[in-house]
Amino acid sequence: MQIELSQQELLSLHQTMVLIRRSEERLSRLFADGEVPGFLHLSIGQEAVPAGICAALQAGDTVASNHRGHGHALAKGVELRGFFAEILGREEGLCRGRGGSIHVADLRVGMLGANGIVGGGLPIALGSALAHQVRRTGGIAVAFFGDGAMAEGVLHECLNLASLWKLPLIFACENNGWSEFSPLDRQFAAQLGALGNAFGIPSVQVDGSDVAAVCLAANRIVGAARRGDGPQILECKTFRWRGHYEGDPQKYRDADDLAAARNRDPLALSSARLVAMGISAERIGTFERTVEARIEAAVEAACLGREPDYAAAAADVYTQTAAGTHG
Amino acid sequence: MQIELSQQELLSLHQTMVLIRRSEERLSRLFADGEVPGFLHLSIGQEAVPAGICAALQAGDTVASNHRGHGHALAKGVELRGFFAEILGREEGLCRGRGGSIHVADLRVGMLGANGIVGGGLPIALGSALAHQVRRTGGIAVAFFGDGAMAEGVLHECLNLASLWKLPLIFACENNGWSEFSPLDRQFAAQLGALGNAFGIPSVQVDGSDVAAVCLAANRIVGAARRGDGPQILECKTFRWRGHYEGDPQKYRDADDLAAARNRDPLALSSARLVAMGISAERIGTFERTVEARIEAAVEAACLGREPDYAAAAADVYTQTAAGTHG
Amino acid sequence: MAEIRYAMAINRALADAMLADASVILFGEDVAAPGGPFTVTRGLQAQFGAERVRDTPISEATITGAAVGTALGGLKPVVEIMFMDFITLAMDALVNQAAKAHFMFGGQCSVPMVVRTPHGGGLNAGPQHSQCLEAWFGHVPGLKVVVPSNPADAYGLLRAAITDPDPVIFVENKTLYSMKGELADAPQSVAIGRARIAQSGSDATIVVYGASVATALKAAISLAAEGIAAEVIDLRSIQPWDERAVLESVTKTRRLIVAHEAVTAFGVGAEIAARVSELAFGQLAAPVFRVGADFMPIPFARSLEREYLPGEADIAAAVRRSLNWKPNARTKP
Amino acid sequence: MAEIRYAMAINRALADAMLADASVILFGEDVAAPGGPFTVTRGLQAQFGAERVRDTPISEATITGAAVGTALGGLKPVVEIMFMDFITLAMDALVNQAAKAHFMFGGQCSVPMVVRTPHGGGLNAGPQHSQCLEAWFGHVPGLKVVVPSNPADAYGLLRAAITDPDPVIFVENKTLYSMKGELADAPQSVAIGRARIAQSGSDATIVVYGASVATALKAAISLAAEGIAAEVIDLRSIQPWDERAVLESVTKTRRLIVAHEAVTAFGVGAEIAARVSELAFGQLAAPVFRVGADFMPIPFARSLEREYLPGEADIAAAVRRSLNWKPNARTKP
Ligand SMILES: Cc1ncc(C[n+]2csc(CCOP(=O)(O)OP(=O)(O)O)c2C)c(N)n1
Ligand SMILES: Cc1ncc(C[n+]2csc(CCOP(=O)(O)OP(=O)(O)O)c2C)c(N)n1
Ligand SMILES: [Mg+2]
Ligand SMILES: [Mg+2]
Repeated sequence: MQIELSQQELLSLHQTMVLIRRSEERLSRLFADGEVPGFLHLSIGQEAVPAGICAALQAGDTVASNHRGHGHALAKGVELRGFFAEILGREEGLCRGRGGSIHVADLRVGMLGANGIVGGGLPIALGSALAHQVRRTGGIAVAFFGDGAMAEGVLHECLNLASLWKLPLIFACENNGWSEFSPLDRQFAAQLGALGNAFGIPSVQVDGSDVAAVCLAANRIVGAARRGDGPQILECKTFRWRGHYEGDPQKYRDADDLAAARNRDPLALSSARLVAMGISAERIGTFERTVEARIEAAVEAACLGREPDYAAAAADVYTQTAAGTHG
Repeated sequence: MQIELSQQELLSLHQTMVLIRRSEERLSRLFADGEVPGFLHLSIGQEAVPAGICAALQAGDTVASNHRGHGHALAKGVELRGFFAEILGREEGLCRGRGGSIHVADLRVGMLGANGIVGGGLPIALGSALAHQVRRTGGIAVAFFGDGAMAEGVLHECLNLASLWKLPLIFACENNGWSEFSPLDRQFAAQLGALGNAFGIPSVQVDGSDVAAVCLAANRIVGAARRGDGPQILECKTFRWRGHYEGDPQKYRDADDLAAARNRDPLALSSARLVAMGISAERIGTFERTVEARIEAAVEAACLGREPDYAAAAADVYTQTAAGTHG
Repeated sequence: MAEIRYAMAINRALADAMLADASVILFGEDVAAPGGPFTVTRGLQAQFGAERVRDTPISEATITGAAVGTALGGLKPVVEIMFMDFITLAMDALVNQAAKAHFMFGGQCSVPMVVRTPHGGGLNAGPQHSQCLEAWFGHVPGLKVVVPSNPADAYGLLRAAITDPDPVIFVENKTLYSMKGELADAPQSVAIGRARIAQSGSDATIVVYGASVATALKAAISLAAEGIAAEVIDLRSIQPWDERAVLESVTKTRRLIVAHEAVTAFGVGAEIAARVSELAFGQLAAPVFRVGADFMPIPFARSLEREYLPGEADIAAAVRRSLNWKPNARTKP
Repeated sequence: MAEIRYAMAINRALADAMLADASVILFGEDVAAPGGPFTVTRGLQAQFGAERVRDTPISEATITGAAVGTALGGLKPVVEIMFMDFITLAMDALVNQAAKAHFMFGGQCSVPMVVRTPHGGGLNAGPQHSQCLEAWFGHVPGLKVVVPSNPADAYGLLRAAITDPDPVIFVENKTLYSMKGELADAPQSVAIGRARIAQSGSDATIVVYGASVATALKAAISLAAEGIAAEVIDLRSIQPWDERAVLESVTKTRRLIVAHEAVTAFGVGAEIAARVSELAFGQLAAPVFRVGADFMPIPFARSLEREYLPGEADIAAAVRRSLNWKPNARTKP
């Protein structure tokens, strides 16, 4: 079992986190400028979770996400220009501007979609895991969900079914302590690990701000799931830096909570580790600017995109087959 | 804390069980004769559970039941003639023949209804417990559910909410090992007690064939719930003697399983205990015949009942108020 | 050609689909080892193995949601919701996920899944085991809704539903399970969206689906005795429904009755009546009349349920009412 | 009289109801301490305490099912489902339990509960946060469905809904939350089931509810400029809906347009069109036309959503189409 990560791996993890952070910061500015329609939920502060977990996945593995899904999408490798174009509501968007931030999906890379329904992605991931099992793809599925989603009944149903069927499924909880404007202790009375225990599902808790810790844990449990050991739980303690949505005045949250969150900056921790390993701050900076340039290019291209085609959308409610829409 | 039951209490428990057993045997015959419309789910073999639990309740306490609800209804004291009349589909039925066996209810005695939806009674009981808490009635609510219902997501949601709100709610699981035609081990991967543990809800497992054991356990946890200690779980291991429904050929079940069930006859165990306490078999017999006579009289009266009034039913979809139906 | 029961026709369609396509899998409550509460899936686990035919716990939301993920994963799941009344527990998966994924993800994927579920009364199963809720799904873009009326269609439409790239709700009727009918030795798919003229006639059109087709055919017989030739159109699917076939018939008969077992108000008949009243306004000789259940939960007792369920006589009466309708007559509200 | 916003009118109705009746309690996701995602319940927990105003976990099925039990237990719960799209998770409690308990238990009890939930687009909230699903509930005997179009009605209908002995689905429209309107200093209940003539006119009747009322009124203004006097009827509730008021208007105008934001197919308009086409068949000078959303999930992008949502121009066009309709004209299918 791998117990540490190579310098190359750590750099790559850092890169993914920077990609997520800078993309979301860019989105935040675009939102402030009125360029982003609808709601925007940012995962700034939580980057280590998708970066660490998705690094442990293979191309054929699948992830189902939630409303705070940019990190999952980017870490799973969705096409960057299509990502921005979607959130900006353009025809060139991954979903042709029909879904937006809450529905970003790129099936080609196994990203089965962000989801507007809290808990909605859980059974979808379970079904995907079943497909992996039955088709013997060697792949596994990951369900990303927040601490707030733990209260939904589907979690229970999915833990049970995944356990009974020994599905290659990772329950990846991003526990940021908040469900919208309500703190975890008023939302959920159990520990996820204890629930897993009850269902015979092994679980690991990690510091979700430490990308190396997340990745090492993910490597272990992804390996177990892939080997046929059945479902696994990975709970990542993490911090939501921003409001529930962009524009949320966060009156319900005190300065200490916010400060505590900022104290555990996954990017800063990762940078510091890289520096300690002998990588110069300069090199890290150059490297970060490369990512920023990629983002800028993608945003620029996305902004030049067309308005989506209404007639094409209206004609695409059902799959078009040779025999016509109603195949 | 009470550690044993008086002779009087044991006799009364026995009486309730005999009431349930004989009533259901009578229903089984009526069903065979074509007198009972629809599906009929009998709880023969499980009588000790409702008898023991309801003996621990007060008149103002409420119970929400499931599809196998005759025992819960009878033990909670529903009016006997109305009970039979309902199952036979008569105007004089508790529900005026509109609900039948799966919907027997008698709000006057706190029986909030059998329920056709597996798990459907759980949030109803939870709401009832909330009403007890807010209105400071001093009452508690009980949700009766089967082992099959444990797989429904509402169980999880209700465990969580009941725990968060410290509701006076008893989760009473009748674990008979079967969900329709499927055995428990292929249906549910957890133990209820472990789930309770995860949510901080105390749980007790009892031999659901021993009415005294059920009653003593129920007394304890009902007391705790009433005192404000919050929700409690009572899991009763029990046996379903008959098919899932009357007419079920039970091909999925082997003779051993059935024999094991019959081996733990709650009525026989209770009789034996009464005899051991010095109550003569004769006295028990006389006493049982009194119950039978009550049942016969109720069935006879029910059979004489009228066909329900369609126009009255059609006019009663909404509550009639002084201002008219659409008050 | 051989005679087969509706339940067995479904069973055969499932078996043939599984033989034809290794990606078809089945799961649901008690469908595998026990063979389903109405014996529809009997023998399939023995034939296709425990990997492809699975019993699930009582978890409708997850069964249906898992079907979405399974479909996205390259399989063709056919799941069962034991009674249509329980589909209330699976609405998120159907409405928010299955129906929308193709559209909402910009056409990247399809969700080839089928939900089989029985509706309808007649068994005195009471208010929570008898509802006909298909109208809800007609209102949801992205879903298809099929309701076969006989064994041959049950077979053919189910084969089409399983092949269909999009989610299909396949509604069976509990009282039809024992219905016998002919099935070809090498039966074919029946295209979703094409109605069938169950009986030709020139005096009035009766549009029906599912179990109401047989009821309408009986009504047509008694009407024929009075010299009234009713045309009975079996819709077969209600989303999409075959507007063209209905309009063609109405152009001929100038009278339309829509009948179903579901509650009339806000039911499938409302859409058909509204649409035909609009498109054939100039051609209709009488208002479109709807026959459906009264606005009440379906009651338990035998006499109540009997009176509640729309029958042959109700359909025949509506046809007569249409034929007797006088242009200047005011129908009382 | 004072000016008040729709959201605040609801807030005030909740506060007044809680003051008037100690058995009224509120619960839902983020409704208590945070005051609701749209600030509708702001300040109520501070005023009435944490026992009567409660935040719940994200558990829609249990929130709604618990409301049934709470109502049976002698309280009058008002619960919130944060977006109507999430009501898919609460359908069992609403349809199988709340709607049926009074009837199914033989009239022994009532279920005085209210589910408040916002529907509608306009915020680019996408396919899972914008749906109008009210037609479903119109099809369920035992439920009432109310959709207020302005602050005064929001207040008055909510008071009536809370007093009502039966379960009421109270549908708010997200774009209306900021709408301003007059509210009496001592505002009264507004009876459920009675429509309101929002504007009188003699040339055509436009039946609408919720946010579409304002859209129809705007259409009426542009029509007036063309010399067309449209009568706009605000249904206020769709189950029951005020058939008499609609028929009276149609008797006068002989033309009917039904408009709503929900998808046209199988929508509320279908029931109204079908019913009026039947009852006023002889009186209608043109077919009943429906205006509603196209048959597709509500899309996200600004331009798509704008084109998707039925607007003033669509309603005006339907009215013109009705007025220009010629008895012998064949409308193309
Ligand atoms: C079924 C459902 N209920 C409620 C909501 C509204 N909602 C969106 S996000 C959210 C909180 C989710 O919290 P959590 O799962 O912890 O994710 P986080 O936002 O913290 O990442 C809620 C209540 C929803 N989208 N879906
Ligand atoms: C939501 C729902 N799903 C499925 C069913 C069909 N059904 C009725 S009883 C039952 C098994 C219930 O098992 P359990 O809860 O253990 O109760 P038991 O019958 O053993 O008393 C099932 C699946 C139902 N009534 N409701
Ligand atoms: Mg959270
Ligand atoms: Mg059981």
